[in-house]
Amino acid sequence: MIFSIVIYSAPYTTQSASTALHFSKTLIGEGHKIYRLFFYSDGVHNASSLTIAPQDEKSLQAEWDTLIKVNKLDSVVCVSSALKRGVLSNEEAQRQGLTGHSLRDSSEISGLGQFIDAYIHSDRVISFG
Amino acid sequence: MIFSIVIYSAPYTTQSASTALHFSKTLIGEGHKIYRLFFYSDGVHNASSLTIAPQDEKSLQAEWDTLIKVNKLDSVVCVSSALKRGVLSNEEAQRQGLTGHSLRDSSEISGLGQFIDAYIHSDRVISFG
Amino acid sequence: MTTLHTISKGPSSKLLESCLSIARENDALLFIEDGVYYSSELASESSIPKHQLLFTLEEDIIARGLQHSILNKFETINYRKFVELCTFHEKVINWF
Amino acid sequence: MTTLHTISKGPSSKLLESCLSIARENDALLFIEDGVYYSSELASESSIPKHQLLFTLEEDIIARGLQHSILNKFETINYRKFVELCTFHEKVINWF
Amino acid sequence: MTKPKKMFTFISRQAPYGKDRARLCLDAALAATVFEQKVNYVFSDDGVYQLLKQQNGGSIGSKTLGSALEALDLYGIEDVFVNEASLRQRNLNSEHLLIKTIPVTNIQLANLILKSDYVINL
Amino acid sequence: MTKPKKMFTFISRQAPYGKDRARLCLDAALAATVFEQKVNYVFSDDGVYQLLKQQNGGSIGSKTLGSALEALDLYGIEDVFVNEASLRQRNLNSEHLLIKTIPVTNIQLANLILKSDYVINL
Repeated sequence: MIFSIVIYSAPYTTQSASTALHFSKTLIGEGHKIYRLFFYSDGVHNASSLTIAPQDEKSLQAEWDTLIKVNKLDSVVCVSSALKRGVLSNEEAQRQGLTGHSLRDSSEISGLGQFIDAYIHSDRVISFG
Repeated sequence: MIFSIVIYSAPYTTQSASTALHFSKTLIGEGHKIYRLFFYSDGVHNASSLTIAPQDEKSLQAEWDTLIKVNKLDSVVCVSSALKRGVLSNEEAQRQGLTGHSLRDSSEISGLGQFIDAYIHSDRVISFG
Repeated sequence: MTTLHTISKGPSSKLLESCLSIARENDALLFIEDGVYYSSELASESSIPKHQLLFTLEEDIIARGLQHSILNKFETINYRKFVELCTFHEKVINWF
Repeated sequence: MTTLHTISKGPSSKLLESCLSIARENDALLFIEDGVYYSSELASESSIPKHQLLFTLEEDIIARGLQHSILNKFETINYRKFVELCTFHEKVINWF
Repeated sequence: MTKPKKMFTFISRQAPYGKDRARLCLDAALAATVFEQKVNYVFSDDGVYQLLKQQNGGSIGSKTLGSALEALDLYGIEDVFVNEASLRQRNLNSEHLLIKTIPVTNIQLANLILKSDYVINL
Repeated sequence: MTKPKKMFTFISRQAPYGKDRARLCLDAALAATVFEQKVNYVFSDDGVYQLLKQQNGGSIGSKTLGSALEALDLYGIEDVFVNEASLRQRNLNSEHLLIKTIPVTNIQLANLILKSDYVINL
């Protein structure tokens, strides 16, 4: 079956992003397809490239990054959520004259159209918040 | 009177950071002193330098920045909260080989000792979460 | 020796119940953010405290359109009075 | 045509009540994250749904030390079964 | 021949201002209209507080959500429902409400969800 | 002559794992011990779930909070209280609990707060 996953929460502060990751890994393990990961609201922090995990804890951001790259997933962060939270692509950071980009290259910034599009093209959309 | 303010939440996602800012401005307007602002957990995002506010909205991060600088406030972000959320000083970003720093220069990174110290040196500590 | 309690979530949380279980009769309660719904006649299932002094934050009330539905037991205050309450009471406990 | 509802907050939220007000009798409910407290005999004030099929997520139960207190009406499942439930039901509604 | 429309139902259950969830739900629904799908919008639980008249987010430095709700109509979302039990529990009636909504019972809501292809529940 | 100790009381009201609040409260209390202050720690409301035996955060990729609570004793925090009403509401008794705690009533808690110089409520 074709799934999409929507993530509304940042790593660490609540468990939801971790649950979403675990669920997504299981989906792939069971042979299902993921049409898109969509990071909305605080969920955009899952795609941050600047985080440093504590030595004895996993980096959720690095795990998402690996999952996306290994399985060539389409991963989108919501543009309006991302900009006001400081999750910026290289182009956006340069355009604004800011000190660096903060979005992992495994995700791209786009609009809510991609959120709706995910529903239309998936058999199931599962949300974690 | 001497106050300290503790902020547990990120801007935008909940109202609390905005309330804390409004309260802090009023404190100063009423002639009270602020010993320290302490940003804990998701609160560290208030000190991010990479955010871009929507055109028709205020930047809470810029307002904190101005408040801190104009009133020469002591503003501390919790180190363990900040690193795993990608709020990094210039030194820390360089040490980790990351693409840029993301902490405004009006705040400094330090440990929870500064949180306890704020209680000991203030008449009142008000928390916003 | 009295305490000011601030409550910043609405009646669909159990925040007020938790607060009241350990608040004292002469404490004061200030409702802010979504907590201001507690001070409105438009709140579901809220049981208004019997003893404590009750305050509610004007700015949050106006934002939410509650200005004409505030219950009599509540005094509507602004941020300046919020600050003053913090100085008047020896202790402040924030519930969020 | 049945729906799977996931509930991811505990009894101190009003999430289950909201869900049950619009869930149908032959829907299924899956409790995850702090929602698993609903499936434990150690939960306060939780009213267990009468009609729906009830599932609870093993990984979250083990994390919280609830493995010996799960109520009989709940079937404990793992992530693979969670995925399977999502495919089995025509619709999934997430409550958080 | 065009593809058959799918039915989206958005359920907005959170009060405005305290959290961003009410705004997220509205923005997503407006995005759906661009795809020319059937869009329903439901206010339920604390979400009915979004409908109160005389909101003014400016007093807390926020945009006024109540005004933004008028976009539902502008974007062609006509089927805007409100859970009548949620209204009743909050001593609210249609006179309190900022925009025109269709009161529905829990059973009607359950049926609406049954008919919907996609349910976004925030 | 040393300065008189101040009394900190930490009230931990949230269940573990679902949110980070339980962990934040613990970390702050441990930091307080470095300042050689009097530190009380109170489990109340859903916070009593932190005390359950046989937790294993590893199953969800998290550190086990229950084990971390043993640090309270290691750091010299001896006055660890539990709200007995919160236990009772959850059908819990002392046999369920991982570490030694002192059961207190709501009135005793109110008095503890009254005596405290600083109350951190998470």
